[in-house]
Amino acid sequence: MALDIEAIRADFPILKRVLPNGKQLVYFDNAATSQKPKCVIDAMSHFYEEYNSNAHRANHTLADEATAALESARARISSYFGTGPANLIYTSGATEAINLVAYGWGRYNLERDDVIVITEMEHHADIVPWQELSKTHGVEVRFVPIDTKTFTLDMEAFEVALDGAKLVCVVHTSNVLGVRNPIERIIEMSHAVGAKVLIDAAQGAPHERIFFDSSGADFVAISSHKMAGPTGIGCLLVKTDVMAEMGPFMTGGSMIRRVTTEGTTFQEGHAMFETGTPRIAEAIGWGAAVEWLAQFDMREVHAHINDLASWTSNQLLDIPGIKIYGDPSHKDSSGAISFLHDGIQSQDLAMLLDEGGFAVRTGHHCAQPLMDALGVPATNRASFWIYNTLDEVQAFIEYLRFICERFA
Amino acid sequence: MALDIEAIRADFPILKRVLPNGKQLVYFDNAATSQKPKCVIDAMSHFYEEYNSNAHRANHTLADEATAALESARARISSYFGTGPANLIYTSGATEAINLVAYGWGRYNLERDDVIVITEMEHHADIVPWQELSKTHGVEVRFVPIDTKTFTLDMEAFEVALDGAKLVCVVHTSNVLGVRNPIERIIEMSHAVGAKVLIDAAQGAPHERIFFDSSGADFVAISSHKMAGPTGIGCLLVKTDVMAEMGPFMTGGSMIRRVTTEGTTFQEGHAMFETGTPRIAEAIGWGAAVEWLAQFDMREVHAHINDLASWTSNQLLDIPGIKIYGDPSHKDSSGAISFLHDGIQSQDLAMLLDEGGFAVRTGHHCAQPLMDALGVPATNRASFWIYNTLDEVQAFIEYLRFICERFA
Amino acid sequence: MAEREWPEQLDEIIEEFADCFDAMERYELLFEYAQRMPTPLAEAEWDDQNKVHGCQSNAHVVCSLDENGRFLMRAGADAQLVQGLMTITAIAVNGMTSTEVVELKPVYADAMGLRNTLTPSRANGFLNMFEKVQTAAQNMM
Amino acid sequence: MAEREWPEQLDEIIEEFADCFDAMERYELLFEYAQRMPTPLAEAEWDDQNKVHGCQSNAHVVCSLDENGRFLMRAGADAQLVQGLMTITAIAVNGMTSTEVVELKPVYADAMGLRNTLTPSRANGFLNMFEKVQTAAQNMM
Ligand SMILES: Cc1ncc(COP(=O)(O)O)c(C=O)c1O
Ligand SMILES: Cc1ncc(COP(=O)(O)O)c(C=O)c1O
Repeated sequence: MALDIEAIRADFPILKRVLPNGKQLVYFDNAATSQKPKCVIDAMSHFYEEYNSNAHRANHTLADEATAALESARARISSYFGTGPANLIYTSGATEAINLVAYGWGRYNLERDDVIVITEMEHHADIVPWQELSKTHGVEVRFVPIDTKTFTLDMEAFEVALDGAKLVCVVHTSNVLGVRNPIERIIEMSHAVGAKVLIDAAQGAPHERIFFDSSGADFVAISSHKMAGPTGIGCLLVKTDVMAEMGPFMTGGSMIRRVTTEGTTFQEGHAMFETGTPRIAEAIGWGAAVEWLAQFDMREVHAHINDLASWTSNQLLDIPGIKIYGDPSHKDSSGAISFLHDGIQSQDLAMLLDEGGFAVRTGHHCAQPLMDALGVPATNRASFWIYNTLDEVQAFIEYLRFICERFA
Repeated sequence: MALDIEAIRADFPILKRVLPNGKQLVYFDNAATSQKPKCVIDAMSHFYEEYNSNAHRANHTLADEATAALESARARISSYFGTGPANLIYTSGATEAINLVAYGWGRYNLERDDVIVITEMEHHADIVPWQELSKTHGVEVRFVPIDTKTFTLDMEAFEVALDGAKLVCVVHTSNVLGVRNPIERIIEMSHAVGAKVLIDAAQGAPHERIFFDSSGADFVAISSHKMAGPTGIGCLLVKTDVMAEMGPFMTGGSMIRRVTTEGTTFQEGHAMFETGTPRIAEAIGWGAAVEWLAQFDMREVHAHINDLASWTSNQLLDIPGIKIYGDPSHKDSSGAISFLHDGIQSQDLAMLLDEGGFAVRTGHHCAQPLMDALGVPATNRASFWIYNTLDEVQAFIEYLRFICERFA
Repeated sequence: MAEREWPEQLDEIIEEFADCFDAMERYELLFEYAQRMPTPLAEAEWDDQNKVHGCQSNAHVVCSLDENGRFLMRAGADAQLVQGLMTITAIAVNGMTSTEVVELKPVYADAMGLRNTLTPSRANGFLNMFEKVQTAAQNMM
Repeated sequence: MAEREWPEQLDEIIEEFADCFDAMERYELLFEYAQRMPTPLAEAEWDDQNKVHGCQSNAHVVCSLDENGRFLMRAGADAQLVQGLMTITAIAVNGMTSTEVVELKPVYADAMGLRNTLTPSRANGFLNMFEKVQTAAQNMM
């Protein structure tokens, strides 16, 4: 494998962290948020220390430098996602991106009884905005079930649900199961019935290159903080012709062409959806993150993570009492491993793992309908990223065996 | 004066900046955004380098530390603004805060023909959301004019406009004129007719302490980046009983109590309005900014800025061809000085000032209705903050005299 | 002589915890105590009103006075950690007067060496539970 | 011998700018050129279509071919900086063939020492204006 994991680890200051109890941090909560390389942290400090200024309408040097950095970040990020700067709308994250589709496209293009198809596997961010739209605009929300044996989307049920659909919203990769959905087929099938497609790539983007233009998707929602970038920023990618169908969502400065007491005309394109002072430092940080990521072949990154997840899940299945929800060793899996022990309650297990220095997430993972489908209230979830190592997962399994023997 | 400006300046790395043309930066664009002290920049780097993690549902040490930092920032910020943590809703800035009032309160509480009173002095952020609400919900938007001789709000016209008002939205301090509006009287008069009051304190908060609870305002909108904090965060302060009248705006994770395929129940209080991964680093940075600010008596800060603005505006009036819009030497003024030279176009003047190292803003300042009232398309604006000095304004006046003689 | 900071019946328990070799042993002991709740609250009785807020796991507490006017705390949680802490709290407060409960301080958790092993939010969960018990006692005074 | 990078009539102007003592003197000269636009575009003719985008100030350009098929650029701006740059550009392109305009490079601004004094966004405004002229020429070929 070409990835030099030790060199990669050296880029992340936090990976050297020793916890208050003296244990070395082992960070397996990557599906919640990734860690940040030094270059990302420094890019933001550098902005604040050298050229912080409000951007746009630049008529002094600092404002000009800030604007240039902001725009070059947009160019870099959009190009990383295989599209142009005009197709990228900055948001505070994937959640706001999906809300932007609901308010900025749904409100203007959907009518009573129009059908939105979503799945049982969605994150709450891709469920609640549609339920709200059904309250305010009378649209119908259909949930496609998952097959609880294979932990994959029931594609037959999906086909049935598509009947009459105007919008299909599907998670690229499940944050709970690690399942990577067949989004290529989903986009094709949805377009065949004339439905627009929104892909929630909050988990997908950190694990594979998203090539927006060639994907054919109408909307893609992404968060920076899960892919080495800072909190507080994300984006919605939108096809050019679909963007033309959208109307204003949040309004105020910048997104306007002319404001009078009589009324207001708006900017066109992505500018219509970005109002207020831009998230300047955040955009610069995310741009640096994307530049950092671009040095790697994401297929190699995926293979590395997949190796860790396969090894770990095989070992987990060997520990009596442990059940895995999903198929983390599947070649497309993101490597998120949701599991439960039948004798140690999930919060207790989380605490015991934390005592060993292992950061795993525990709870419903903002996916209660999926939890309901799985018949559990919560899972423990270990999720890996580019900087995790075989040593770490070995130590994890060893420690977990010890815990299970001692506490179950 | 008790403020040690040189010591204060030492906290801001950017103030040492030398521009590409060799000139020392003189930053007079504070109304657009303030600079950040080192402790704010470091607080965010420290978060990313030591304990970055997604917050809430904390079941490992890092998540717990991040959550504690996030919540302590909320406590610190809300207490700085004279209210409790439950009355603060984080937003991406003042613009989103005002949109939150429109979507989260207006949509649920206003009906066709209900009256919203705003002023000609508002920033676009406090105009366009109301014009949008008038399109979607048929409310009437009334603009209170300014007196173009005194550059203050026409309070008689305000009283007339109040008739039948349900909501009054007024800027605390104008970003163009520097005028500090009589918000105490405005709140009293509005409440007397049963109207709720939103104060846009984006410019007010950096210049005086906002004591939300005792102010009586129903909503106050604030941006972090104008008061020593980072970009990407701000807040809406809301009275407890008014918050109870609000309904969901953006939806997704965290703000829910229970999500099922049948429907969703929401959290109560501020939690209902905060969805998605929090702006963790930003909140921590803003918390540090507020802690930094809290060491000063804002009345002294105001006096310092007011001194600079009074001196500068008096000198400006002495330069032939220069006209000032507003009364920057008024004791309540924020010190923003909007001016124009009748022989040097504003963009040209901006460029020439930039050549001298002076960062001033030039344009319509997102206040086109005010520009229309003033009868100009744009102004040059110099705005000061805590770290500006008499030396700087003296150099500014000297340079400006030179420019005017040479280019007018 | 300093005043007692916790009821006598906790002395032995606290010693037991203090004697633990490490955090792991303490957790083990706590899990054992979780099995010995003297006054359990069955899951069927769990509702929103008796829920302890600010806990990751489900924790529920119902307080009352017995026929002799003595405090009685019944409690249940799905996590052993919480259940263990509630067991020890129940051992402490059951049989007290309401006034004694109100005057009790949650320092026994520190003495057990637990506050150091608990992350702030878990410590906080414990304090929320403790506060719920004290508020109930306050209302019974 | 290198090919000419700009039309002859700019030689003298470029020298004049290059001889300037400092940025201030260059701006002064540019402001003077702003007064000498050979082919002005009156404000009454400014509209959205002839607007140069990406400029802070209002800048407008209309291009055509004269009776001899020679390129003619008329331009107007409210800022002297922009007007000055447009004047020099007009001096360069007026009278050229469309092909010559398309082949022209905006390097004369560098030779004048202006690109160094212009911030990126002002340089960008200049390039947008230049591009608008070239696109017009392209369409006339
Ligand atoms: C008076 C006023 N209101 C609102 C805003 C909008 O603030 P932000 O861009 O931080 O959302 C500004 C900032 O320019 C302002 O000056
Ligand atoms: C699949 C999925 N969608 C959406 C989100 C929401 O992302 P954010 O919280 O960054 O808005 C998440 C993050 O947890 C996620 O995993």
